[in-house]
Amino acid sequence: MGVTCVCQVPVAEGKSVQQTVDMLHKKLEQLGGVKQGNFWVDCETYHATANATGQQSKQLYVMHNSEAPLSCMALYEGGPHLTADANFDVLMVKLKSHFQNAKSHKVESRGARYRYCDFLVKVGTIAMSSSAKGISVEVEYCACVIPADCLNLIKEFMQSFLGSNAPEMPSNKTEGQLYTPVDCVDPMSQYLELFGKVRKQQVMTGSGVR
Amino acid sequence: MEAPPVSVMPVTGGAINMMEYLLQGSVLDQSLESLLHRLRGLCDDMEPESFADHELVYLLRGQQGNPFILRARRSLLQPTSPWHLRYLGQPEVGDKSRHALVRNCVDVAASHSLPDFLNEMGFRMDHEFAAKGHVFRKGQMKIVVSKLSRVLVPGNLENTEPLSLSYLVELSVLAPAGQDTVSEDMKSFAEQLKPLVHLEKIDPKRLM
Amino acid sequence: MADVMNVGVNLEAFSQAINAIQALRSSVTRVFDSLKDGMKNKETLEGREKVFMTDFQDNLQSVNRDLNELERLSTLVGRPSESHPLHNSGLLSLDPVQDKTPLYSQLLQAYKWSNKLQYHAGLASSLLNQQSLKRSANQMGTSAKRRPKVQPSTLVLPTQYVDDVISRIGRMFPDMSIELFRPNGTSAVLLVTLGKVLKAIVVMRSLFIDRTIVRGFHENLYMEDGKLDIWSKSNYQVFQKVTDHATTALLHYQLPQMPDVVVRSFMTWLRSYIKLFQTPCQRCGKYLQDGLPPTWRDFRTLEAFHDTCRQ
Amino acid sequence: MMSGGPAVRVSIESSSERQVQEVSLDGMETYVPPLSMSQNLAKLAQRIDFGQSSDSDEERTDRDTRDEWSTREAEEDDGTVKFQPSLWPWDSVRNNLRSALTEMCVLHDVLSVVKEKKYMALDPVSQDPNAAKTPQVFQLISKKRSLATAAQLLLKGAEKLTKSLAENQEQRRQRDFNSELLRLRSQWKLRKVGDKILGDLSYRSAGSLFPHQGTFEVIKNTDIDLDKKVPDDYCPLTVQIPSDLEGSAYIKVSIQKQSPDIGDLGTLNLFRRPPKAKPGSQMWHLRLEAAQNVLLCKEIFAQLSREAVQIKSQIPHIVVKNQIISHPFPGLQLSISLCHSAGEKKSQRASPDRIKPDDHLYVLEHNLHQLIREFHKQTLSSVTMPHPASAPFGHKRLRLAGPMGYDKAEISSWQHTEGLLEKIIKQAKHIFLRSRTARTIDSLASRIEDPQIQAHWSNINDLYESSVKVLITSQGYEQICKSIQLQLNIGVEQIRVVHRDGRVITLSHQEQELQDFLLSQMSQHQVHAVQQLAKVMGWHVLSFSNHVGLGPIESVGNASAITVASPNGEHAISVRNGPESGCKVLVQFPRSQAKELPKSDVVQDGKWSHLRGSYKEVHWGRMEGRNFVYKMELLMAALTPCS
Repeated sequence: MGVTCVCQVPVAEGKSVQQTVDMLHKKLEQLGGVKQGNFWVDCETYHATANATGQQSKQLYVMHNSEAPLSCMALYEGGPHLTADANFDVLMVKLKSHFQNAKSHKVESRGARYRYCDFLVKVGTIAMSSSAKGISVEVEYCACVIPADCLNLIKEFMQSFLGSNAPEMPSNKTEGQLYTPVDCVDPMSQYLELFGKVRKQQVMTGSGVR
Repeated sequence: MEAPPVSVMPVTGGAINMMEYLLQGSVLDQSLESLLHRLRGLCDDMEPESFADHELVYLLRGQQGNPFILRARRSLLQPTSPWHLRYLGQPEVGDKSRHALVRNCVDVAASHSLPDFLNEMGFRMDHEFAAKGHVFRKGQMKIVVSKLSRVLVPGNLENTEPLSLSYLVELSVLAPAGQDTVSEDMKSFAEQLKPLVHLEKIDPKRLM
Repeated sequence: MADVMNVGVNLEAFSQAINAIQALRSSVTRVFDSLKDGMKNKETLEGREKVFMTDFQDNLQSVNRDLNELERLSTLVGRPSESHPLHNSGLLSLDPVQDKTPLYSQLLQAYKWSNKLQYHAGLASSLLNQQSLKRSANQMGTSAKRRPKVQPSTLVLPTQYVDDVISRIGRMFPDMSIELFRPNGTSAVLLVTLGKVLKAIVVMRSLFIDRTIVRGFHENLYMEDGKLDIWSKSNYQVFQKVTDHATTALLHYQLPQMPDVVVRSFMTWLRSYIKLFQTPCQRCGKYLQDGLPPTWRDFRTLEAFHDTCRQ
Repeated sequence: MMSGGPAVRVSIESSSERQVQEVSLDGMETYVPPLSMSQNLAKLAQRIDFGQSSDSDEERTDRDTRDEWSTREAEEDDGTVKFQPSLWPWDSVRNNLRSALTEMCVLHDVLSVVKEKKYMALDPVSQDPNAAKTPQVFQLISKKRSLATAAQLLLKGAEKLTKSLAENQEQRRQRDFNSELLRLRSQWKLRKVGDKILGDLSYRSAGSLFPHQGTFEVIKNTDIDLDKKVPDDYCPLTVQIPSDLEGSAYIKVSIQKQSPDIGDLGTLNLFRRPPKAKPGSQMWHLRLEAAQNVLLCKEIFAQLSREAVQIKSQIPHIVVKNQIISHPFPGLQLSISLCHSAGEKKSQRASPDRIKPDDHLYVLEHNLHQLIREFHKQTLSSVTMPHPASAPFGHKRLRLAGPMGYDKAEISSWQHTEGLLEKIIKQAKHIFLRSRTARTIDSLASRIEDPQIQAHWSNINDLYESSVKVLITSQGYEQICKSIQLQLNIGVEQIRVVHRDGRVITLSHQEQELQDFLLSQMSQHQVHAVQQLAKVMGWHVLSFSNHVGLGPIESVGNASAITVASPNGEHAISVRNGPESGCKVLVQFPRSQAKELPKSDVVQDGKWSHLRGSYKEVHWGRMEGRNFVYKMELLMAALTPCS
């Protein structure tokens, strides 16, 4: 696992989500990327039903990544996180009296996985309750584990196929995180942040429509 | 490059509805050696392995009903190996003909951030202890002979005090629900350990 | 003074000796003359032979006599004095006709020149033997006598020495940690960890680097059985490329006489990868080309280039 | 002498007739008191050795007196015999009679004296220790005697020992079944089934999954006539081995260039001599070991043939009878065969009519054994004890995968395990490639003298990889001509060449590729050498090209060329060197030196004469010098004017 950067790519003017995704695929293929199967990332939200102390509880997110197929990541926003094996899902079922799955909040991103040299690029469609809400692009530079080392490199690469849509980096990392080797939770927290953003946009546009 | 085959399990899932079949007993410190000797002869051809673990028992109290118990255990001998988080359900009632205690069981291997995370989830540590002993294997049966010690200062594993003058002997099998034949095997194995140790079906509820 | 006196005393003997030589010469000439003339015309064949034989014998005896005489005289003459710095030629200065023929002064001049020439040739040869113009490590200049002194065989060095050299090099670079293993007998295997960028496995034979493999910082170094994996290549193209370049560097840094210098320069070169992902190419100014960062490091300036940008 | 001096008093003392008993510290001498008459007699009597007489029945006094007499008589006799030779035959009888008479007289006298008791009384006498000294001879004799008895004892003991040893050997010869069984038990797995004793020689406990039972039966050897002498190799215990494991077997691995007729396949039958029995090991042990080896070979072969059928390859693997044939490279075949000789009839087919040179690859055979054992070990070690102990059984890596977040590539790399056949084919490929590379380099090095080619093989090799450094140099110019240095990493399918200038070239398994590449490198080396030489000599490089586009086309690689100008620019040397066409050297002279150049009307100015003139080819073959670079140095030196 290498340094990862997850960002949202806006849907091109006058195009559908699928068209924009196809465009990105084409660009990647032109660059020399090779399609290597598919990927998906999903995120489930749990609420604590009752809290003994009575204070406002945070939401627990349980995420899965096809890149780490035997793992299950549990995160609190800005809080501790846990990496466990797939049995954690079973445990969450056992815990259903204490933690309730907010089915409607399930977000996932699915799409194609491209390899280009040591880069792994995943272009996904973000879906909330099976309707496409946006496009996510994940770029992973597998050869390096220190974010600070290869930020410029990743940036240059993203600019090469995203153009002006390339994000400013680093997105959400503290100084300390920049210089420590990344782990498998890092892309998950980025996705979590992205999903949160998309959800907010959804709420805003939704409210605007209504 | 060919895409590696994604031949792994579905993303959500894990092992479904596993059951633990359990027989328990205890042996005095003096007769430990002869028990180990017997086990070495009975069990699979492997060097018996000793272990030293630290177990933390967490409780999550809801508004109603019993608290939810989770056991988090880590190895002291192999500090890099993952934590083991375990949920044990209530023993199945009925069916007196079964020779072993049967209960639902969820085993999760977790990263080292487990204690923090459990705290964040609302779990509180109830008690902790250290277990040291030997583990044997016979087919799918696991035999754990362990000495339980009280942790005197929370978190300090240097300073422990044995709970009793005997060793806990546990014979367990993990199997999907409904495979009651394993309890037969367990029984016959337990027979072979007699009279060194009497492994019995002990309902923890009776002890409470 | 004594020399002159001596010479004076011996002059008599000299003249006698010269006379003796002349006599010897003439007698020898007579021998050959008689041989040349052959047998004289006499009545009988026997008479002819007899006369010829007696003549020949007489001639030879006179040669013998003259030779003996010369030998006797030569002992009288004695050895010429050795004290003069120019040996016999120094006697030229005694030549009374010196004013007419400047032989002696010319001789001195010649000696002076010859000395100078030798000196300058020595200087030149030592200069020429320096690296830049040296054609071969084997034969040039240095005489065969001096060769064995050069170095015994750098192929067999005590392991302790190798350890010392490596640990000294390790101390030179704080951001580089070098661990030494000996998994296969005496030949060392170094595990070089460069910052958090890469790990290099360097297989040595005594102090010569046999081969090297570069892998990513987070890549697995050990095989399932816990042994150091010194064979399998990196999974990442960057490090495969760097491995190739490192192999090139091994071919480039070669100095069989001073293997420790080679190891040091190789490590210095390897250390320039500490900013593998952070340095743009010195030629095109970009980070990436064909999906790879600048993997080439110049062997002298250590500047970063893309593999395709380096020429 | 005494004149004038006082008289010296001389005291005279009689010499002491008595013995000094002791001298006390103050000088007093105490004397032994003189013996009284009877004491003296008693003492004298003690001197007589009574023990010397041989007839014990006689009375003591009689005996000793008579003895004394008899000795004296004997002496006298001796004397008469000496001086008077016997006069008549009855002389000795008369003498004896006379001596007997004397004895009788003496006896009579003594008895009468004793009877009278007037002169002599018989008293028992005390033994004086001093007097009773046994003579030295006697001591010697007694010592001898005691030594002899001791020796006898020892000898007896030794005899006993040897006897027991012999008995022991005898016993060993007819070892009893039970002790034999005990020995067997210590080395092999045994169990009792019914009234039979069955043993296990399979590798199942070591992790083998081969379905063969591998049981042998232990039988008590009773068909021996105990009355007859037992043969030396008799053993009361025999083992019965399954018939298919009898004999000896091995796996033969070989690589051949061309494929033999398909009809030949599957009949390969080569046998090795069975190993000589080690002294001290039992027959059954040898047989069991041999059987176990047969079993292992069978397992290897079964595994290989199963994989050969399963694995798809471009040219399918052929499994015929006891042979597996695979084609690692086109035109090359790897054959793995199970050679099993069933015990007794080995002599029948031991010598096939055509004995081929032994192309058996022992390394691969050994590796096959190693691989199957690794395979066994894997099945065993896949079940490790969990830590912490409460965790379920399972593979350690899988347990780590979840919490460590292992990615897809890593997980799939575990799942992909190579079979025995794949591995051995890969190894065979590598071995073949390596040996051929070595051969190619060596043949080139021996064929071509200039430039020289050197190969330094790495001292550590892998099963699938080895490397060699190839240096191309010119003799005498090693220091300046080192631009061509290559590292060849020989893999399984291909050879990766890393060039000193940073290029990486991948060559396939074709031999020609490597050879052509090396040839072209050697040709380039010459031109590089000229370049380096020019630097040393102070010449200027005008042009340099590794791949010239002009001139005749080379069949191998490209020609390379260089033009260098002398330090003052008057002369220029142009070299073109092709791997096939060889080298061509041209020298350009200044215009002024060219004789045949016609005076032109147009170019008349003197300055034009400094222009370079025409080229002339150098008869390179006739140049002096031991190699190309040396010749070039001479040429440059000749063209450099002395200033």
